[in-house]
Amino acid sequence: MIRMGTKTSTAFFVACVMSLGTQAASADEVIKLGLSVPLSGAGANWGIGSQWLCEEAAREIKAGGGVKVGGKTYNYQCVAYDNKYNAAEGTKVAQTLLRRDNVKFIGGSLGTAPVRALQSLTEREGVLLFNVAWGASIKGPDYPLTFTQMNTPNEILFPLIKFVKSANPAMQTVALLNPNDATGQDTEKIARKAWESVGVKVLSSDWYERGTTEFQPIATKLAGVKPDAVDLGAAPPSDAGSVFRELKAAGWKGVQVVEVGTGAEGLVATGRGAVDKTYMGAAVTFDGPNVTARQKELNAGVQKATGESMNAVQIGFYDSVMALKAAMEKAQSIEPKAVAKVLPEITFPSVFGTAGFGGQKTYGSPQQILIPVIVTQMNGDKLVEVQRIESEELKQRLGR
Amino acid sequence: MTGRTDPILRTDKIGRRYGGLVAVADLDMEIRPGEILGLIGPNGAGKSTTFNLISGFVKPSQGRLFMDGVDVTGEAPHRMCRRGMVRTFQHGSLMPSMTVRENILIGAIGALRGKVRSQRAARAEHAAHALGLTHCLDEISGNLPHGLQRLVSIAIAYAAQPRILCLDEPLTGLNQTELANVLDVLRHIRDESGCAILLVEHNMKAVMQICERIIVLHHGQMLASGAPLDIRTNEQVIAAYLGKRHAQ
Amino acid sequence: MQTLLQLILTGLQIGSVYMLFSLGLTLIFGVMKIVNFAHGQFFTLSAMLVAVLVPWLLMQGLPLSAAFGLAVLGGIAASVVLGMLLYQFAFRFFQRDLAGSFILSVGLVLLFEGAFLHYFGGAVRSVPPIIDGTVSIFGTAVTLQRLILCLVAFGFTFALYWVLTRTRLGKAMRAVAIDHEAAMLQGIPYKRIAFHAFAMATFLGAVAGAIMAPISTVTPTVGADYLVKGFIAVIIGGLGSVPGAIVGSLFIAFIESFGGYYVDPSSANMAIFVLVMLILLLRPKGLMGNG
Amino acid sequence: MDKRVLYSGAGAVALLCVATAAMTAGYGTNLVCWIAIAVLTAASLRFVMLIGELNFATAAFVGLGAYGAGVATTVMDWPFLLCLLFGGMVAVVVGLVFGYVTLRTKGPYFLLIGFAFTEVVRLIYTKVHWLGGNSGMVGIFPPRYLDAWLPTFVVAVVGVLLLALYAIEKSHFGKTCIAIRDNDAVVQSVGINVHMTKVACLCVAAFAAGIAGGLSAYVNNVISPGDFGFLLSTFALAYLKVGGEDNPLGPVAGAVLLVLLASVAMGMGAGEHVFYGMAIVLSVLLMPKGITGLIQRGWEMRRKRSAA
Repeated sequence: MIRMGTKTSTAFFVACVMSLGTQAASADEVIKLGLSVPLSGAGANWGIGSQWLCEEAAREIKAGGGVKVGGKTYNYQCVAYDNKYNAAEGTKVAQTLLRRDNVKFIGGSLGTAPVRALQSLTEREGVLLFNVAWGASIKGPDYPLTFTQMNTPNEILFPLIKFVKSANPAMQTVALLNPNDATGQDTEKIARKAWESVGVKVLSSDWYERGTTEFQPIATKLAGVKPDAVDLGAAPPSDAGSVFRELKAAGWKGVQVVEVGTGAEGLVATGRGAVDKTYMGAAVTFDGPNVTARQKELNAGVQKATGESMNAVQIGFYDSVMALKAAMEKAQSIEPKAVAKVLPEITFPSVFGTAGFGGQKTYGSPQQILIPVIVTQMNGDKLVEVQRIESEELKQRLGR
Repeated sequence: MTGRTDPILRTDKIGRRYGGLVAVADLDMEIRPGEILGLIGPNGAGKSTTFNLISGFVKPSQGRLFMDGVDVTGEAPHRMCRRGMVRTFQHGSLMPSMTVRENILIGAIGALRGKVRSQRAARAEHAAHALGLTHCLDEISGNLPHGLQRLVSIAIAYAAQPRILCLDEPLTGLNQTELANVLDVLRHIRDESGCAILLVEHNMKAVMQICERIIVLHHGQMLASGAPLDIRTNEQVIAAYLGKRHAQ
Repeated sequence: MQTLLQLILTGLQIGSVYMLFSLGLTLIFGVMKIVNFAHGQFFTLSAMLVAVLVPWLLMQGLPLSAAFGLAVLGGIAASVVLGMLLYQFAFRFFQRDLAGSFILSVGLVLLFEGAFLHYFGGAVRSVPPIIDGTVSIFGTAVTLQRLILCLVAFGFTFALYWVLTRTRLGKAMRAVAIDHEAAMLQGIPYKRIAFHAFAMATFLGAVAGAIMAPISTVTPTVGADYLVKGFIAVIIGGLGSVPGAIVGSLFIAFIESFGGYYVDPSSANMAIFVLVMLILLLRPKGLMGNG
Repeated sequence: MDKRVLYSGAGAVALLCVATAAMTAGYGTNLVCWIAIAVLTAASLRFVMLIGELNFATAAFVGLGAYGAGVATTVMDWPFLLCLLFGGMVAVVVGLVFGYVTLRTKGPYFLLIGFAFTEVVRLIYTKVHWLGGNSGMVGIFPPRYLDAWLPTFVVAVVGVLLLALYAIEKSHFGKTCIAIRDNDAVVQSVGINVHMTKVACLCVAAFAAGIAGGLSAYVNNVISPGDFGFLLSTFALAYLKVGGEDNPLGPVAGAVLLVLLASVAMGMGAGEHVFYGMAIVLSVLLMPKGITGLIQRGWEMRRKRSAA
């Protein structure tokens, strides 16, 4: 009967192999934008929000008459898969997007390991890749089709920390804490440089595992180091909140920084009173005079989808779509290589106003989105924008 | 029978205590080639512990154990077996999910390490034949009636080519015909392989019938040792143990 | 000295929650001999419900204490009901089947994590502080809330102890844990005992979740961290042993608190895993495991 | 009987190789690779079940194989086959030590030691910089000449290993392992060194897992510590349970079904978890013996009917 089993399963196997081998996606007037994002686990909300923003951008473009290339009109369609934040799943997603859905443009991808997995395929198969991976190694002349769709520590940290220092001249020492993952490691390297550059001494730098729920011990340690400032680098807002709460309980007071902190909710939810006066480098405020109605709409939409307000990571997934439209119409082509060539030249309407791509100096090739760095600070449980640092390169290009 | 030749196994003041409780103490016994030896005693007299001690499943807390004059105290069970000491267990001494053939084969594998399949298979075949199990070789041993399962467990041990075959209550729960059959089988095994057989048993009649020598344990100590007749007439033994039964 | 005391207190506070969590695991294993990875879901569910209900009840105009009280009851009740359903329709058929029960529970974990994410969303929720302020014990600051949590946890632990050692049900459970066949021969209704044990275990998990909610972050995946730690605690202590679970939990908590301070949290995490292996090599059945 | 099974098995593998060779490179071929690798991983897990233990260190061994092959390729750039083999050997060596030390424990304890071991190994990757730390290793490519044939190669390797595992299982060594699962005391009492037999069994499984890891590294080109968490073992167990662990074809059936389901469920976001979890729960509830169990029962019924 085992032989019987062999035959049946063989037949079954071959059958599905065939059925899948003969799959082909139709490429009509719709251009698919692939997304590789976490849709489950701790990072789920980032992915869900990103997907919604991508779709929203697509809707907006459709309403605006679509993408006009060579007399034809195209529209975007976002296809998002869960990369579970690791390379293996990231590869599955990559293969599925490129091979099953025949995607030619990756509208955005999140998480260093999965992005690398994706990149190893996109560059070979000539697919244009937008990503929010922070490692500087992800960009460069070797990866001509890779573009970063949000500010990375490279852009954020130096201006942010310069500002924090100028606001708190008394500050002499800092203690760092980062999640033990790629994002954390990338951020920590630059953070050290940034703090040293403004003459603040780094007393200690610690790591914790993502998914940790108990922050008392590390808080005790940080408090024990007695730094003037505590910098939680790439810690997610909710973790950061817990740490600050425990720090307060341990009796520590000082300057609180979350360099790539992306939002107030998580911070307040877990930190409550303890997070007052915390500085963040990747969060955005959507109340206040200079906020456009469109920004309010987008923010409301993300809030509806995720229960949290829109953050800088997610915004990148809106901007990339807008950038694509501009680039395609400029190049009058829907060929990834042609589009990639013009991306550094065009400007486009990002959530933060007009933006472009550059970064030749830092990365050796212009693959970094140019949007303002926004320094925000908690005031009670409200997030307030305290400074907006425009990108010099963009200013020049716009001739301001 | 023989008894002149020097013993295969000898214990020297061997004993085992669990915390305060003394299971076996200062036990001196020996097993000679080809003899059928009975180990009896009331419950808790230390029969099982003795069994575990000489088969290496329990390390002695005192005394020494010799095989062929070599000190083997504290050797692992599988090493003891390789010296010819094979034992069965009181409860479920077989692999229930496997066929009788495979069960016995395991014994042969143990005995003929590094030998070719065919040799092992032959050995298993032989053991099965000796125990009269050839008719049910492909049954799943777990589904066999109790009597047959007993035979299988003996067959496994026999396939391992024992020089001393230790059987832990092989007769319990057998009906008269089965019992008679097992006794014949044991004699046959002994005669054909010349191995000694150590028997722990409650069934006095059977023990008296088959054993050439009997050791009586009581409170972990040797009470008496000798031919069935002497044991039957030994006052201490009667007092300690047999008396009750003889009264019936 | 000050730090030392601080670390010890921290250890006790963390340990108390692990304790509640691992007691449930050890109880289930002791009686049913199954490894229930879905135990974390009861924790998550009650924590989630508390985090959802408290704000809602506040909006209905209830005072905070009442709102919290009701929410806790609701959360625990829901978890226990869920537990009973899972027992009736699933775990009942997998008693004493390690692989079967394990994979079943893993399936349930995936199922519920997905469901929670769908119904509650991935947003981090939190419960407004029930009791604010800190007290100082020998000059080290401890948030009152954690202190109370700690006391509650220890309270339930002792309660369980009392149940297991004094009541008929408890004695029956211990009998079943030692040898269920013998126990059944003694006329102990194994099936019912198993059911009670499972319900009790889910209850403990739910309580842990409910009282953790105000001082921790509440997300659909919060249970996972506690699950791993709880399991290691149980393994260290010896599966099925109640004192073992307690010792194990405190042991881990102290490694976390001291390791986190003297080395760094991520290394402390690693140390825990290494230590559990070492311990099992020295004592293959855990510190207090009997069999 | 065994011989005939082996032959028909070899036939099936050959047939599959042809089928995959005939396929045009695309999503289908990737799917085939993932399925094949999943099958091998599950088979490795099943092999340790012969001695009655649930080996949750499987994920660790897969990881060691992947990193072994990865390092051999990217750092030492050895020839392809050597790298693959090296990965397997790394797993075996570690498995030898791990098994020798831990196989004194049993049941849930061994299961959870394996679990802890997996986590430790994963954390070590994240802290070792020349292994790429958290961001993992990039650029583990198979040689050019294999690019088009990779799926065929993977299927062939997996097929051969499956047959090898089957042969070992049917050998006296395999029988001894099963005997240990049934009643280790008896096995010991007939002069077999139970502990070392268990260790040997684990090493065989570790090799299979290691090769699976190496293959996955070449298929994915990128590996990261996160890939080799305990979830990997969990899924392997799922394949096994759904397929049915009593039958050597269990891993195949389970892996094929669940991987295909997963690729269908992909893009459901959170729904994917629900869908997948549901599949596992239902199949363990409804078919305790797995797919192969069902097929066998059906087959036997049919035979009875035809006999009557």
